[in-house]
Amino acid sequence: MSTSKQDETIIQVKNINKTFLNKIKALVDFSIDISRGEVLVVIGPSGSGKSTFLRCLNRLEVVDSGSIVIDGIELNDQLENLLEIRKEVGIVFQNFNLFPHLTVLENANLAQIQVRKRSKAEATSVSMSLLEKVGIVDKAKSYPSQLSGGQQQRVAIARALAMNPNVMLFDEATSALDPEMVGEVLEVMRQLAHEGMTMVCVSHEMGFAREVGDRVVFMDEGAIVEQGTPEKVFIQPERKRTQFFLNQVL
Amino acid sequence: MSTSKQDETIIQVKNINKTFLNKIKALVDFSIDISRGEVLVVIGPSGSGKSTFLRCLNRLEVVDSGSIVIDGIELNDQLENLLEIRKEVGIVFQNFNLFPHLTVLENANLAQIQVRKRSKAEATSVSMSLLEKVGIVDKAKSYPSQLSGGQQQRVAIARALAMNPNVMLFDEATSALDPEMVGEVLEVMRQLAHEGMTMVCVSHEMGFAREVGDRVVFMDEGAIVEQGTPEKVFIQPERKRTQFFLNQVL
Amino acid sequence: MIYMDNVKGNSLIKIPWFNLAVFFLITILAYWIDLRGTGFAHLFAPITGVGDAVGGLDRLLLGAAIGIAVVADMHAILILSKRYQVVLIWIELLIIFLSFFYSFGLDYGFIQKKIGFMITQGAVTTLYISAISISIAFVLALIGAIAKLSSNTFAIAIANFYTSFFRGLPLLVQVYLLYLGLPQMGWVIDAIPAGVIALSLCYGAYMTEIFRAGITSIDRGQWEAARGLALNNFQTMRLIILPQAMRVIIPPTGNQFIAMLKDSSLVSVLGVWELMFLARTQGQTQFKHFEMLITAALIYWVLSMGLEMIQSRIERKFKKVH
Amino acid sequence: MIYMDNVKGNSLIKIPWFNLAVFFLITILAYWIDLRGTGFAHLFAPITGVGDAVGGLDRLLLGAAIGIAVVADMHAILILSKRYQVVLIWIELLIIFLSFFYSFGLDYGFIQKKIGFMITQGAVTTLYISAISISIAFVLALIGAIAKLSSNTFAIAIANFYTSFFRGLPLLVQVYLLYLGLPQMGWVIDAIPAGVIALSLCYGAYMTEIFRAGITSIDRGQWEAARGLALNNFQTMRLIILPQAMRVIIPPTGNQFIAMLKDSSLVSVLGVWELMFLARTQGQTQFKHFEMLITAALIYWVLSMGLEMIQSRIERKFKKVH
Amino acid sequence: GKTLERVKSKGVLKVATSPNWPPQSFMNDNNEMDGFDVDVAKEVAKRLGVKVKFVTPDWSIITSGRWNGRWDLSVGSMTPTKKRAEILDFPVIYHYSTNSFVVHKDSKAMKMSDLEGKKIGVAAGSTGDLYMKRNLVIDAVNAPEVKYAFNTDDIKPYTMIAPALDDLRLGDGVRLDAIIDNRNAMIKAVENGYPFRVLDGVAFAEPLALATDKGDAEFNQKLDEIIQAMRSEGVMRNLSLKWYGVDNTKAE
Ligand SMILES: Nc1ncnc2c1ncn2[C@@H]1O[C@H](COP(=O)(O)OP(=O)(O)OP(=O)(O)O)[C@@H](O)[C@H]1O
Ligand SMILES: Nc1ncnc2c1ncn2[C@@H]1O[C@H](COP(=O)(O)OP(=O)(O)OP(=O)(O)O)[C@@H](O)[C@H]1O
Ligand SMILES: [Mg+2]
Ligand SMILES: [Mg+2]
Repeated sequence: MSTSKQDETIIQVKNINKTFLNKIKALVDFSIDISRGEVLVVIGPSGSGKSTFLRCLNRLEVVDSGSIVIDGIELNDQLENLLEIRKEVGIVFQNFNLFPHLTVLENANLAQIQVRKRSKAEATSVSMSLLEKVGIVDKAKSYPSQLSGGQQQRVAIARALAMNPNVMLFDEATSALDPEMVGEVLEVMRQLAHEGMTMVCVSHEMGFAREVGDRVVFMDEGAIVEQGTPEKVFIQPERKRTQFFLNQVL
Repeated sequence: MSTSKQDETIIQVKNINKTFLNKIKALVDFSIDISRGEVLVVIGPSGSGKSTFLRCLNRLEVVDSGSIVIDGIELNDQLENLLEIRKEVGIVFQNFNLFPHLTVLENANLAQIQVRKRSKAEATSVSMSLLEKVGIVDKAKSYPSQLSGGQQQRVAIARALAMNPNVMLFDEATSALDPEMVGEVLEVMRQLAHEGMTMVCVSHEMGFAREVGDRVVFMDEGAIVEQGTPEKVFIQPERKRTQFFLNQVL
Repeated sequence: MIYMDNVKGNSLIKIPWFNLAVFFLITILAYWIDLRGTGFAHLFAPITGVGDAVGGLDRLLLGAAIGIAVVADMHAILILSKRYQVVLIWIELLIIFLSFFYSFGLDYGFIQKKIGFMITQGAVTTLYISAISISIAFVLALIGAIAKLSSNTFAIAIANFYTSFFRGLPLLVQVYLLYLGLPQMGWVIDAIPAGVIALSLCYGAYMTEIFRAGITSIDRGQWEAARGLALNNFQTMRLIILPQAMRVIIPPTGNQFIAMLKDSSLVSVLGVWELMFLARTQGQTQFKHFEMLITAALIYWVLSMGLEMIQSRIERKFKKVH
Repeated sequence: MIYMDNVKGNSLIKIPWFNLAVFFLITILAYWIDLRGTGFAHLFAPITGVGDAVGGLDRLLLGAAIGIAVVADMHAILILSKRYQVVLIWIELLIIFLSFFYSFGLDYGFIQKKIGFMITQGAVTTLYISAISISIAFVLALIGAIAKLSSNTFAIAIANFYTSFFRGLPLLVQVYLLYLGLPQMGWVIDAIPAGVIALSLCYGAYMTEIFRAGITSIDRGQWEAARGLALNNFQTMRLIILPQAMRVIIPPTGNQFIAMLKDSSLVSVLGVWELMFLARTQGQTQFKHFEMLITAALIYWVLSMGLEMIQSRIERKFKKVH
Repeated sequence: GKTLERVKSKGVLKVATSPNWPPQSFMNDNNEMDGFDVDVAKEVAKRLGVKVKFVTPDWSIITSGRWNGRWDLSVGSMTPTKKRAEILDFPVIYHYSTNSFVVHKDSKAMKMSDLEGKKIGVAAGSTGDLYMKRNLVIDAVNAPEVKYAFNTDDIKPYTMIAPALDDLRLGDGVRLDAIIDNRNAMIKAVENGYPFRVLDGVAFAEPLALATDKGDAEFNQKLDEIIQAMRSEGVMRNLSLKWYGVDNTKAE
């Protein structure tokens, strides 16, 4: 992605801190602004706080301090704000969290019908077209336990996208996918980005980061070490830590 | 890995078939011989039967037909054979399956004490040295739910290795790991390979396959499409299907 | 279902010494407890050629006959398909039970005379009191469990008090308190409503704990996924958590329903003519109370088996795939 | 614990109209059920200045006093720390309960005279019969659940029959069958052993279902991981499955224990001097049996609270982190 | 008073009685209430000019008092003691019951004094229980004096008498040597095939009264009149002969 559309800030994160068990500092004074339509890729070593950051963005984790504003709405302890934001923010979890008692299609339909108040037929047509895009339309009637890892991950992606969110949070959204499939998912994501969707992707695959990212953020120990365009971060990293990390990459 | 030690067959798989729900053909007439000390990398699209193949190797799935012999022991419905084989075969699951009620250290110690009959002190020293190697020695007293995805995966690896198996089955063993960490795990695996451990790794990361594999098997729709040294499969693939698959790779 | 190891255990029954061992064990056991005089003697009379006669040989003969029968039976059962195996074993156990029973020498004519009324009046009353009560209890339990798991201190404290109080006091006392206590405040309540209220409150308290266990058994990830999709609390509970929790909730709830069938007999102290009341009154008049008790017991059992069948059907629905 | 949304609901109590609404509601309610003559009137006598006197104004005054008290109380409670909030609410509910109670005009002197014996003889007997029975039931339940979940048809059928039979028949009948039936076969059994055997068998059947639910609640992946590490069936059960299943098993097992305390009173028909037996017999001569029943009820409640405390301790141990 | 007004205005006399205490009151083969008490109640209602309706709450519920108009009268053969009179009113004694010992038919005991030191089953809290504990005071008017026939410390109380009968049925001395209870009930048991023998002689007799909820002197007065009338007209005697074969309406 090259066209950067830095016109309007949609996510504003200011000085957030998150500590687990009073000692594990997962996020330290973390701040970032994300523009509408931007694709942000977050990379960094295991345990550096990437997932925690994503989870804070729709308050699955509560920050200890700092503020988060999404689309002009403050993310605080007011239920209305929270539901409003969550409607617009989709998330794909690192371990998928599919609903095991529902079929693939029901997984994708559920929130559309309940939250977006779509009719069942309408929801099904949205779901089926997304399942088609990620290539598991033939598994629509299967249950999650009958799917392979990659198939589950694709269902999770389709389920989140079916809500037509403005912002998508991907936590290692392609880790269980083969390169072929990654290509197809990438295609979907590119399309979404063109349609103005904002995306925050945690990824370990540098190729992926390079391919889709408008901006790459390198995190370590709960803070941003370096950020910039993929070219800048991958090819001319400024910090020692970044250089060291990237040197390990195959 | 270049030194191929094709001297002795340790795993012999003959014409196994596995069908789910009477219609989904996960494995079709699948045969392969694996030599002692060999590192076999299995690649292929999502849903092609890679995990199913691994799971058949210690009878977590029962084959419909065909035979599997490991280290001279037939894998059949005799309990003694099965326990014998499982002692020698370690597995790292795609979704980790850590024991949530045990700490990281207890996870790694459990089978050593129960199955290998090691003393607690002995088991702990083995576990700690492995946790050290995969870089999570500081999380030894944490519970799985307190770990990041990559940390969990590393615990799963350490837990399996702690049993000193002759054969290790890795199902996407590095999917949740950042490149830096992959590098370290690779280091561990190389060492193990040198010590004569046989490994079967399912992977989506071609870099990984190239780096550690003695042989690469490309699967599609439950059967082997092509196999050979990484060089051969990656650089001069014979089959159209393989070429197509590899073209998608970033 | 226990995740099976896909291993056939060595089928014990094919090993000769196992069969021999079973035979001797059963024979000695049957000899020791001396089954002459029970229904067994009659069952085996055609083979052993003895009735209730006395003599050590008879006793041994009967024992051996039973021993052989058991071993033969095991082999016979294994020929059948799995489904019929279960049915057959059930029937056999029932026969054994009835044979023991036989030795009580009950007055079956008396039972026959009374059973009609016990069903039309007693069992019907029992069933409808139980059904109403368990329905109300179900709702109370749901509210109680959610209150206990909430973060509202008032809700937690009240729910805690509720479960402690209504589980702690004997149901009988609750029935008394309602029946005798409410009129003190100017509300004279009838026997059946008082019984239903007491049963509902008491079982609601027990089932609160069951629901609580069920809800907590659901993985945190399921809550997170539901939240991530902007479902509200009520939707999350109804569509995601409870359907999954049902697997854990149903079996102990079945317990409660079956137990309630029998606990509902406590309202008989208020003079309600339910099953146990009739059993006691009908029997005592003519000193046939053991007969009546057994009759009531069998009716209860039949009702329970009905519930068990319904339960296993519901369970199958909630189990499905995962 | 319900996974909380990390959202503070708008604290209702800070909104004036909510306080007003509560006040009017309580006042009207208190007026309607007319609390004069109950302990409440005495509680509020210093404020309202009336005893049990009659008159519409008194009634309204008492209602309003209670309304104000409730609202004031809610505010007072919120000042405390969470822990004390729960304690305080409990105490208040207890006072309300005792106030209702007061209207029964019980003979407290009589209770005082009898309570010592009821505890030393009655409660002790009840507790030890229950404790022995529940321990045996626990073992039976474990065996039963594993049998039911096994793939052995004999085991399944027998376990099925067991749970159906012993849950289906009323406990009273089981007690009788054992107590009167075993002597028919030459084994005269005492009251307490007969009771303990019946209780164990019956509760074992109920708990079988609870254990079954607990075991099936564990994810298949846990079995697979254990198998992958070459643990055998027994080790898997003991070290992996049961410790996790305990979270689901404990609450309904607590139910059973508490229920058993009271069901153990069925052995009183055999003349065992347990709590309920004493309650019934001590009161009967002087028609003071309501006093005795209440006393027994409170003793049962105290015992239950003890069990609840133990339960919550065990639960905390098994909950730990995940 | 209140009760009488209610009975009059509704035209129904609600009578609480036990369904399992033959031959005083029990449920007959047509599943209707029947027995001595029931006939007395019917006669009382007739003389009040109202219909009769029977309810069957537990003994413990009836004896808790505070009937709250759920029923008007108990015809339940209660022994009126002073303590009990704190809870219920006993307007009039309508018959007497006798208590005797029953033994297994194989027993060697022929008279009461043969039971010295034996194991006796009693209904807990009953007058029989108190008698065995040498603690029986029947402080009602006209109550006959209590004499004790023998001594034993081996008393086994039961919450209901039925299990005691079952225990005795197991054989002489297996679990019990004898039971003390209502003589008529014991005779009935023998008639119903229990392998028992009722010992000759009466341990003690007790007067049995109607019971009403506290506080309606007018109603009590009325009941007294009715029963006295039934006595003098010989109705009571006939009912007693019908159900017991003897006249129980006078103190022996
Ligand atoms: N619930 C929790 N309790 C305690 N510690 C936690 C918890 N969740 C996360 N942590 C810790 O916080 C740190 C950051 O975790 P996080 O999941 O954000 O890492 P990550 O960058 O996503 O890593 P990965 O790439 O391995 O998924 C880790 O050290 C982890 O152990
Ligand atoms: N328990 C099951 N029931 C039904 N179908 C199943 C089951 N397990 C696997 N399958 C199907 O079998 C096929 C092979 O699955 P498998 O898990 O082996 O794929 P995989 O190669 O590991 O894919 P991935 O790379 O996505 O993990 C898939 O189509 C999957 O849907
Ligand atoms: Mg993560
Ligand atoms: Mg897989």
